[in-house]
Amino acid sequence: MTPEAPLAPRDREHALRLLRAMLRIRRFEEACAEQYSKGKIRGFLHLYVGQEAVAVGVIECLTADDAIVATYREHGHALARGIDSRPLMAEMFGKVEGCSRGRGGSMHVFDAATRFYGGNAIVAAGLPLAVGLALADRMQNRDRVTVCFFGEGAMAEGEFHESMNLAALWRLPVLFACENNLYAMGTALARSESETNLCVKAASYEMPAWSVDGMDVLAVEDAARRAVTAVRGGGPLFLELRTYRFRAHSMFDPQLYREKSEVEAWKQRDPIPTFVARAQASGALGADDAARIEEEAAAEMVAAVDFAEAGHFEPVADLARHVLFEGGAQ
Amino acid sequence: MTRDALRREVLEALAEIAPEADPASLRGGVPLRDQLDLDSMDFLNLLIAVHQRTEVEIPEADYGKLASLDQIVAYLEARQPGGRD
Amino acid sequence: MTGERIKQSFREAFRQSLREALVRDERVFLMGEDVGRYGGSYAVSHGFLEEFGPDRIRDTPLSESAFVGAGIGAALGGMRPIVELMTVNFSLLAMDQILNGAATLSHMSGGQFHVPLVIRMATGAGRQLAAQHSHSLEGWYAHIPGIKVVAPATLEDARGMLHTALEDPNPVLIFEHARLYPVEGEVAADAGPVDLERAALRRAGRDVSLIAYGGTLDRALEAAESLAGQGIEAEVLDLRVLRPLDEAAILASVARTHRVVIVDEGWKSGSLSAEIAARIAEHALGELDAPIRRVCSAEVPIPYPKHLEDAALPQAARIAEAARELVRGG
Amino acid sequence: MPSLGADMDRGKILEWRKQVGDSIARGEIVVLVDTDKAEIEVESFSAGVLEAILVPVGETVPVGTPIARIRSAEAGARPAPKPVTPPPPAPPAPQPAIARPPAVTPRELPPAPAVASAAARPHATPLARRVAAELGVNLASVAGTGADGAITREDVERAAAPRAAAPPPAVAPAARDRAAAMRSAIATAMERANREIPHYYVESRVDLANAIAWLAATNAARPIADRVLPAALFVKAVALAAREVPELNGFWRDGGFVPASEVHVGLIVSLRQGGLLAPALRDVCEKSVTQLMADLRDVVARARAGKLRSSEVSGATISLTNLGDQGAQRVFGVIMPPQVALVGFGRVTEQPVAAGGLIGVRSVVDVTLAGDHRASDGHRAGRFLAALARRLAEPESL
Repeated sequence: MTPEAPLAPRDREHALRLLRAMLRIRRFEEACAEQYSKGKIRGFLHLYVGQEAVAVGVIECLTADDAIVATYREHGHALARGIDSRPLMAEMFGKVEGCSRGRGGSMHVFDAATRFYGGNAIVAAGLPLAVGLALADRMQNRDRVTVCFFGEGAMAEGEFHESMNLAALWRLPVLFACENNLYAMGTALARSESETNLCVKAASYEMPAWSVDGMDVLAVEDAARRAVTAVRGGGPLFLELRTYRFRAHSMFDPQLYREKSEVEAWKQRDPIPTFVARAQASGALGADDAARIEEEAAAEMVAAVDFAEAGHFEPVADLARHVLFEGGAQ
Repeated sequence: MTRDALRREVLEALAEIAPEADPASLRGGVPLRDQLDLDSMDFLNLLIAVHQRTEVEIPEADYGKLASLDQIVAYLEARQPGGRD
Repeated sequence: MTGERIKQSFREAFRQSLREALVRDERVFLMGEDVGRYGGSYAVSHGFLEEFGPDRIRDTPLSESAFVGAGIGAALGGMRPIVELMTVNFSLLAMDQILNGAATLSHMSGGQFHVPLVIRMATGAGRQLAAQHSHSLEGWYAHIPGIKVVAPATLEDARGMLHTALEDPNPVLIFEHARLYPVEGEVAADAGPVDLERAALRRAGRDVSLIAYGGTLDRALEAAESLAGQGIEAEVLDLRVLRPLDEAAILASVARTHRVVIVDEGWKSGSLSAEIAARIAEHALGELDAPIRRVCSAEVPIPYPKHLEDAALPQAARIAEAARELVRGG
Repeated sequence: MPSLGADMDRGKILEWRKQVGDSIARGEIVVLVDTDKAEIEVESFSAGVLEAILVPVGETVPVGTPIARIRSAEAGARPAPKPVTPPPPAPPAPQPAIARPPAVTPRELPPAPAVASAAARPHATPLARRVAAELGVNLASVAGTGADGAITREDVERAAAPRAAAPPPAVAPAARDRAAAMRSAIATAMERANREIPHYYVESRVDLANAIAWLAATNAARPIADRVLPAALFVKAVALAAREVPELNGFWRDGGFVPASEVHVGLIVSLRQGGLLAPALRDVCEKSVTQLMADLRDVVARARAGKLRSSEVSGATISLTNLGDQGAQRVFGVIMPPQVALVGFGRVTEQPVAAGGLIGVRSVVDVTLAGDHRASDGHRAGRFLAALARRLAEPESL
């Protein structure tokens, strides 16, 4: 279902908040690319450039008490959820000041304070976790929502079908947010799924499903607000967010699986400049707002890199800490 | 049991504890521990064996009266049903 | 302790401990295939659906990965789930959730999250269920840092381990040997929680140590009896806890008898018995008056016909023979 | 040369997309690089003018090597970074190994020449090696009867007993061999003990009034087979005292004292045919006096009947000899290696004792401690005897 008239920001404060959130993600991811090429960030790195509108639009509709389960491409969700860019960058550098003490790295960002239950390097492995969190809320009569972000590639995993069925069978408050960026690593959707209309898949579990333009942050927010409202205290809902990643699947794959022209075409619908144009047209943003926020975001990420650079490596003596729970009574 | 039967029982018990003891050469009136290599453990085991064979109760206080073979036999005889003492 | 003792089967003992757990703490709930309406494939949760209702006795679809993942999520969400995986054979479908989820979350999140989850599963062979239903994989799980693994082999442990496991802030796996369910014995009427750290000496003996756990304890005791008839006094040590191993008890036993036979229903290569033998060789070499012997399952898929299955499994006769060889220097 | 992948450590320049003097915008592709896995377009993270190309096409350089120089534009779109206090010098972050290790594929080494023949290193169990060292037995001369023909401890002990020269007393031949074997095994130990262990002796007179009274009362209420001898009290008291003075409870091995975690008391038992045996009562602290008495009677009976298992004759962490039975007033024993202490009990006698200014007659026993001066000293021995006396003064607590 697509909204009739193109949406506009409610007010200036709303426009500034959405723009700042998307720009911070974009600059953070570009800083990561730069630090990766300098060898400061190692291992795997999956960047969110191009899909910012999805994380920002959906997370804008959550309360502080809701929960998020994400994937290995979770920097954007972490920043949108409120995790500070300095411990997040320190985590990329593997420093003990990182949000997971430097142990998780890019694919395993965790934050208990904001109920951010992590990245996950196993495709679809987060779905059962989200189902469980929602089950706990249902059994303890808490009006909380658990949002589970995953790529369309996860839909080929058994855990996707098992989780969707379980959530629908037990009417659990889970929002399944599928970021359909058309490519599961190097495999186009049409070459991995017999049914490429993802909402039809959800329907087979008697689960309401909507498809949304994932490049339009206002459209995402509008759909997400209605979805979260339906899920809170109710049953699960499936949201397909059609989006596109401008950079490689992970650092520097040669991207032979897609044409340059396709990338350029999608770049014309870059969620940030398109939003700025619309916000300026509606009068919510002034001419120099974008440039100012751009500067603030860039400066924030320089500080984040400095913080990570100044961080320390965890002492080897702590290697075995937290294998088991160290706290007191729980 | 007659005196001879009692004497035989005691000697058999002694043979278990001290196989090298030659009953013929044992002198009845001399304390056993002066004739044989018996420590307190052996002596206790001897009294236990005697008690089991003759069912005569031997309180610890009476140990002193049982140093020689004759004394043991006399002690047992006195405590036979219908015996003296 | 009233000191009164009752006659009880392992099935009844497990049922009683489960029922007491559900009564004691309303956060506790049971989830698994056929645990509700059917009363449990081994009838351990018979009658629970009527007593506790469908919310706390949850039949699940055949989705091991999803409902084990959901168990992890619910534990994170404040519940104390008991997930029943019908048998260790089906746990293979949930291995990723157990290893990459439950076991790793605390360490990888820098200690922010811990998973107070209990997973129960039947294990072992001996009932002619053939290869796919007769595995003994405790050793695989005992290999994983971040979880505890226990194997009740006596009625006291069948009554008491679950209670302690539920109070543990870390994931605990309880392996119930399938052959034990119908076995009856005497146990204190008010048997309560037991420790999950120490091994237990089940039989004293001077000449050789038989180390066993779970379904092999009765075999070891049987072997010890037949050895006694031949003037060989065998000590029998019940491991009880497979991770962390009670190394001190193992080494003390070897120091007493200087000869050891380790009994393990797993396959010999890379088994738990291999780990125990390595620790003895590392820390008690000077105490060994004979080589370490292991009696395990033959390295074959467990065959269906009884005579072949019996030949494959570690039996009392083979244990006694190994012990006699060590003592007599045959 | 940027790091372009998790497993990349060098890159080859394939094509420069920009020439010296060209202006470059952020994110613009500057050069095409081959990373052994793929050809990757490399973007520039800074805007400016390409000043110099440092690595020509076709050349391969390790990751981190500068390949070009860009003069950043003055009025660059990027804001001049706010004056940030220079971050404290970061600890030397582990630099990715720039120099590539020479690619050496391990060759298969020829099998080492056959190890010296078995004779050089006899096939013995670790425990047998240890006991052989203790008893000074040369393993090469011992025949193994253990699993796979290994030499076991029993083989070593048997080997430690050269045939007794003296004509054996009239005892059954099998028993004669075993007795002779054990007697000379202990003889060797005694020689070694005197040669190596610097003995010191400390002695004290211990009041047994309470102990004797307690024994009388206890035994009066018991059938003869369950009665307790003073020796059982002595064993328990020695164990409890030994636990209080750890320097006396353990072994002297490889030039150092090895404390024992439990207390196993070795009993010096005289054999009917002469000679000694020292079976060990295990975990004495955990056993009741009644249990100890039963163990005592069992061990002594089996020792004298030649039915002791070899496993019972070792493992003692401290030893006790009760020669008072034989009338000796005081005992100065020889420590059984590798132990480090021997407690000797003399005869229980009634002696005049002054207490509180009054003379009284009380049952007493002279107790001596023989200690290994390498592991402990007179001060520790004194504390041990004091603890022993305290224990025997409260028999009900034993």
